Amino acid sequence: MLVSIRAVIGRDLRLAMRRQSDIIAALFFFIIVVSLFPLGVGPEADQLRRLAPGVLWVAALLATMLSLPRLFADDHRDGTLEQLALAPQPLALIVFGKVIAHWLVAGLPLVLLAPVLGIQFDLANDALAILALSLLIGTPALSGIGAIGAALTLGVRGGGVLLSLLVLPLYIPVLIFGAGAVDATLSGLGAQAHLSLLGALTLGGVFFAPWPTAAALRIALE
Amino acid sequence: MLVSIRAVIGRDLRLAMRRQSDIIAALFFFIIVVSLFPLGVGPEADQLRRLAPGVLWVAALLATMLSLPRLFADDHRDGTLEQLALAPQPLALIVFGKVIAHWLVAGLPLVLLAPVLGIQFDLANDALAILALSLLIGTPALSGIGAIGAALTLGVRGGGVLLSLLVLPLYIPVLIFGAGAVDATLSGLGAQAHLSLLGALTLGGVFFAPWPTAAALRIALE
Amino acid sequence: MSERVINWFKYASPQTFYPLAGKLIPWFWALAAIFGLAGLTIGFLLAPTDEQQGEGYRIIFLHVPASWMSMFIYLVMAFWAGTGLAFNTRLSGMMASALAPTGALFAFLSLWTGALWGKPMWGTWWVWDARLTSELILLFLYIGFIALQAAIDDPRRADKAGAILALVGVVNVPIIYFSVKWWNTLHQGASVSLTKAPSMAAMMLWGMILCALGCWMYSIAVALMRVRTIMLERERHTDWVRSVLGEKE
Amino acid sequence: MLEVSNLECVRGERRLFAGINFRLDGGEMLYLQGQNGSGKTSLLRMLCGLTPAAGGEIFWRGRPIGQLGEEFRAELCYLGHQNAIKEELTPLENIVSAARLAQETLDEDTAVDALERVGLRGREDLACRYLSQGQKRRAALSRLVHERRALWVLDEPYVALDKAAVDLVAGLIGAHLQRGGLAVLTTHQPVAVPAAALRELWLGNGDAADVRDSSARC
Amino acid sequence: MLEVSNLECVRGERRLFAGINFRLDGGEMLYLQGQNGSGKTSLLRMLCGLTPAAGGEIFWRGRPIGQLGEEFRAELCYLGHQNAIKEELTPLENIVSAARLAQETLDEDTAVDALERVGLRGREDLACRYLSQGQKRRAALSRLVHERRALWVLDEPYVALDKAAVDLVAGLIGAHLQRGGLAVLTTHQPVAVPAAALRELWLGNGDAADVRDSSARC
Amino acid sequence: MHWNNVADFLAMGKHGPYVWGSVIVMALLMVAEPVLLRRGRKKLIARLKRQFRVERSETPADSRPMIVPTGRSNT
Ligand code: HEM
Ligand SMILES: Nc1ncnc2c1ncn2[C@@H]1O[C@H](COP(=O)(O)OP(=O)(O)OP(=O)(O)O)[C@@H](O)[C@H]1O
Ligand SMILES: Nc1ncnc2c1ncn2[C@@H]1O[C@H](COP(=O)(O)OP(=O)(O)OP(=O)(O)O)[C@@H](O)[C@H]1O
Ligand SMILES: [Mg+2]
Ligand SMILES: [Mg+2]
Repeated sequence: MLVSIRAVIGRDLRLAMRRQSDIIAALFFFIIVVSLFPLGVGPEADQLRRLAPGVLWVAALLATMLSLPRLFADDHRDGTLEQLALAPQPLALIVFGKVIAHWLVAGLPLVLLAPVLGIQFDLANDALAILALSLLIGTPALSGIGAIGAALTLGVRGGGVLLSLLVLPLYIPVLIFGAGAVDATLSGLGAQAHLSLLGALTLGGVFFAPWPTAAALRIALE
Repeated sequence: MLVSIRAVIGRDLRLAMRRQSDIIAALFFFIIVVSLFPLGVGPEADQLRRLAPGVLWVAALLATMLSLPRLFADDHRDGTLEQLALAPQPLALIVFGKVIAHWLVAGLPLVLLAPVLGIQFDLANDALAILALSLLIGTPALSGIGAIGAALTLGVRGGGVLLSLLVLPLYIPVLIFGAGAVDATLSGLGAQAHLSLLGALTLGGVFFAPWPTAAALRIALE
Repeated sequence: MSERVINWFKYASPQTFYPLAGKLIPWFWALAAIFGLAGLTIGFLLAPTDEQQGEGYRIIFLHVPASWMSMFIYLVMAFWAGTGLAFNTRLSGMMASALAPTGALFAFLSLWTGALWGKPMWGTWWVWDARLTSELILLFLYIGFIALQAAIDDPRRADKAGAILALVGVVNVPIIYFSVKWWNTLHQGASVSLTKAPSMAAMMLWGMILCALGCWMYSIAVALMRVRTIMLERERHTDWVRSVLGEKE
Repeated sequence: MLEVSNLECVRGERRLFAGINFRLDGGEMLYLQGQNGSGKTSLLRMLCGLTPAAGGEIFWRGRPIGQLGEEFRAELCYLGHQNAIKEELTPLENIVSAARLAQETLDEDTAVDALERVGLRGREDLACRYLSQGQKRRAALSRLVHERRALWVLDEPYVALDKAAVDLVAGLIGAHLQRGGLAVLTTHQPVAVPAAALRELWLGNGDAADVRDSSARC
Repeated sequence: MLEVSNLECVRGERRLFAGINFRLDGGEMLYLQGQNGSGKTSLLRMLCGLTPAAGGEIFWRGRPIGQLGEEFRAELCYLGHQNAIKEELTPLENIVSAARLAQETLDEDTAVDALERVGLRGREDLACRYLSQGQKRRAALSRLVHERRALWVLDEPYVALDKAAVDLVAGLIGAHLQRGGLAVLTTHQPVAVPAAALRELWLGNGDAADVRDSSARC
Repeated sequence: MHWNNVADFLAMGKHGPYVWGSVIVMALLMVAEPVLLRRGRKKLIARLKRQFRVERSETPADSRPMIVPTGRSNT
């Protein structure tokens, strides 16, 4: 079981490496959104600091969402998805591997980069730490929930928009608790509560999501 | 000549209609980005009003940029681009048609929607008008400049990121003059100067861009 | 499949359900009108003023039924979707699709009346409070369900894909319901519960319950109307649709 | 081992076929024929369990494939119209990772050998994007060289291949049948599979009323 | 009319062919043969002016195609491995808009007629996504029914087609040749084109160092 | 009866716009839904009848695939 999850992760990571775009795309988009804002809004430190958690989390959310349509689309187009569906192990396991690979490629870089970008917004050290931590805990949920949406809209007319429509409502709690955690730190309250809720969302998202995703994929292949 | 431009525009619009996603995607993305911000940042009217021009223009820019990779990619993949390159009229003309279609699909809806979203940010009427006007003048430049980037990165490894890298620096002037125009209105100064600069960028972008784009496409097809 | 199961599924076949639904619809309309009028009479004409909230509280007679229905319809929709996925019955998917727009309507009304109530009571149209947010998510789920089904041409595939979404979204309903308990928020807690004695005046309670019954009957009537249309559309190749439409000539 | 009873296929509002019955045992090959759009691909996908049948049942070793699930898939090798080749990866990486996903062990030497057999020597480390159409198909088919699963379902395997490659693939199928394997195959090119116990199945064209039931041997 | 002198093709670090010479006149067809990866597609794309040649020249009516540009393209019809069919559009929309882009006038009736000729009757209004592999290819080839440009360059047109469709396409090519047109064609399936003045060109396999530029007539 | 006069009833103790805003929107939508449904149903029935009429003028083609077991051969 572990072996086949490893095989999926390995393959997806290698593909991402080969294409490179996937890794950098999310990251680059994140940087762009975050850096364009001070440009459009003006550079007052106080205002920027208050904006920071919101802007960073919204940017992370968008960056993850944008990479979702390709999660299964490439495999669908070139016939690999059929092969995966016909593999002897449960499809949900393979999906689990793909979710993890997606997070490693699209989520983890954001976590690592966020503190650096946070400095631009003049955030204090503890807020930076909580920012990174909240992203670390929260982004896997984005990948997990997103996988369901990506599978449901696979090969469907108007897939991209529909995907956002399906996925965004489910992302809102993550956004609220994530940005809330940083906000709470900024205003001197503890971020504990927000973070544990975020953790619950992630556990639910990552471990529950592969099943409906696998079912949706089978439907898409019919 | 007009006939063949019309044919290109017609075909691209019909495709967009069929997929629908393309039209709504940019629009929906625009709405999402703009509405998520109050969610992440907090709903103080004064702060929101100051943020508005920046947020709206950044969102418009991102929305346009996101639809760029598909400007030629679909045609490339299924062999239509070869047919276009082999058509008897100059490729630049066809590109011109595609740029216009792209703007009609990805740019115009933003112009129409922006004032409505601006109301959420509690903008005054004159600022709303200038916002829409600046978008109307500025977004064609985004499509034109974007086409060059899309053609240069066609079929290239890591195309998406590369595209943003190439295109963004060229977009920043548009962003600065566009958001600047609205800012100027908000602070009581005239937006005239900003708008005419924006107009110059657009004229340059739309009429000059098809030539390098066509050349880049021929290279991509080799 | 055993005899008994087939019998059980008899009314699950569109061609027997279609005329049955047709006969039931007027009755549900009548009940909806009776309950609705009674509830509104009590709520708007007879019930006394609330001490804290003044007359504004009367929105409760619209807000609470709408909110309840939005959640309840989602559960029923998910139930049908789930049975459709499990047993592959034709009717289930149609029922789920028929319920969604009505559910979306009530979710929207819940938000609308809630917002209109919030302005005088809390001083704001909207806060990002757990209950309000989760109710908004419910509306998005309905819209997503409708949009997803509309985007897929093949009705069987559309049913299945929709069912998965509906089932995934079910987690949201308990969150809406218990959010006031789990997080302390601006929104009011439950005042009607099965275990405790009701904490509001009997008159108000009755008004609310009658209005809710009215909405319930309305939902059934509308859903039946819609499911009949969907049946005609989807089963247009079968003989029974031809004969149904032929007779009407 | 593979048995199909009363299979029916409906696409959109069109009934492609109905009442399909056949039985295939070890060493036998089913050659599925029919015009474009007659439902060959659809039938193959049903056999794999990818598409649910509108009616009828499919049995593998006497049990319905729906019940068997993973057990059945572990004995199945499907190759569709699409190559299932990643353009970014090299042929070598492609077949190694495909094998790993199918829970087989394929060491690098065997893989290189398979690629050499299908004539991709010297191209092992060239990204598949640069390969010619036929070379891509060869890369996809190189899976068959060391494939030992019992049931092969191949959808037009010969497309885009040159004569030499077609013979090679036919030889691979023949060897598989002689090992006691089963194969289901569609193709519009008449190709002789060596030493095959052949069964043919004609699908009529769903459109036309003129269903021809002629059958030819090849 | 079409003349090629000393053509050379280099891909990556591999020289696929060199020293290719031939001349094709009205009513003649060039049948390009060679193993997978021998450079057939590359040669065809050079003939169209899509890929620049590493060496040598291509003349159309006595003038280099690079100089002619649009004039040459106005007489050229190219059909590649890819179908150039939009999955979202129906076959009808596809060929009408393709014709419009090629600056031809194709009214709806003619288009419907062309689709009927290639056996897509009843599928005119079904999105191409739902078509079978062969039906997609047929939709792409329906362009040829009313095509009157002089030079047809077809890259494996018969792929995925059934017997009837192959014959139909061969017939279309034959008629084109009889009208005095030219055709350049690759295929791995031996198909007889009726009444064709045939010339054959063999490309050696690029792997081997021995680039053969033998040419034969049949 | 709780109210003294119609004006009071309409004013709803300063909360008139909010209360009536809710009532009106809710009533409108709940009337609109069945009306739209009826209209949609009529359109559908008209369309289907048109289709049936067209179809009756054509004869449906029946297709039956043939299975030809060819036995063993050694080609
Ligand atoms: C947009 C804003 C609002 C939304 C989305 C909303 C949503 C809901 C929902 C989903 C319920 C049903 C859950 C349950 O029965 O426990 C509910 C019930 C209720 N809401 Fe709201 N609400 C909003 C605003 C308000 C406001 C402003 C008030 C009053 C100040 C209010 C008072 C109530 C009351 C009293 C109940 C009934 C609780 C019970 O008796 O069980 N709501 N609301
Ligand atoms: N939604 C739909 N509505 C109507 N017809 C459909 C729909 N989807 C698929 N079809 C038809 O179903 C058939 C699918 O055929 P399939 O792909 O199985 O053919 P095939 O025998 O493999 O053909 P080929 O030889 O071209 O590969 C096609 O005729 C196609 O037109
Ligand atoms: N960058 C590269 N490096 C090395 N070889 C390359 C490179 N790009 C292409 N090739 C080789 O060039 C050849 C291209 O062949 P082409 O597509 O013209 O073949 P073809 O004759 O059309 O074959 P098929 O019959 O398979 O369609 C292939 O052999 C391919 O491996
Ligand atoms: Mg097929
Ligand atoms: Mg080729």
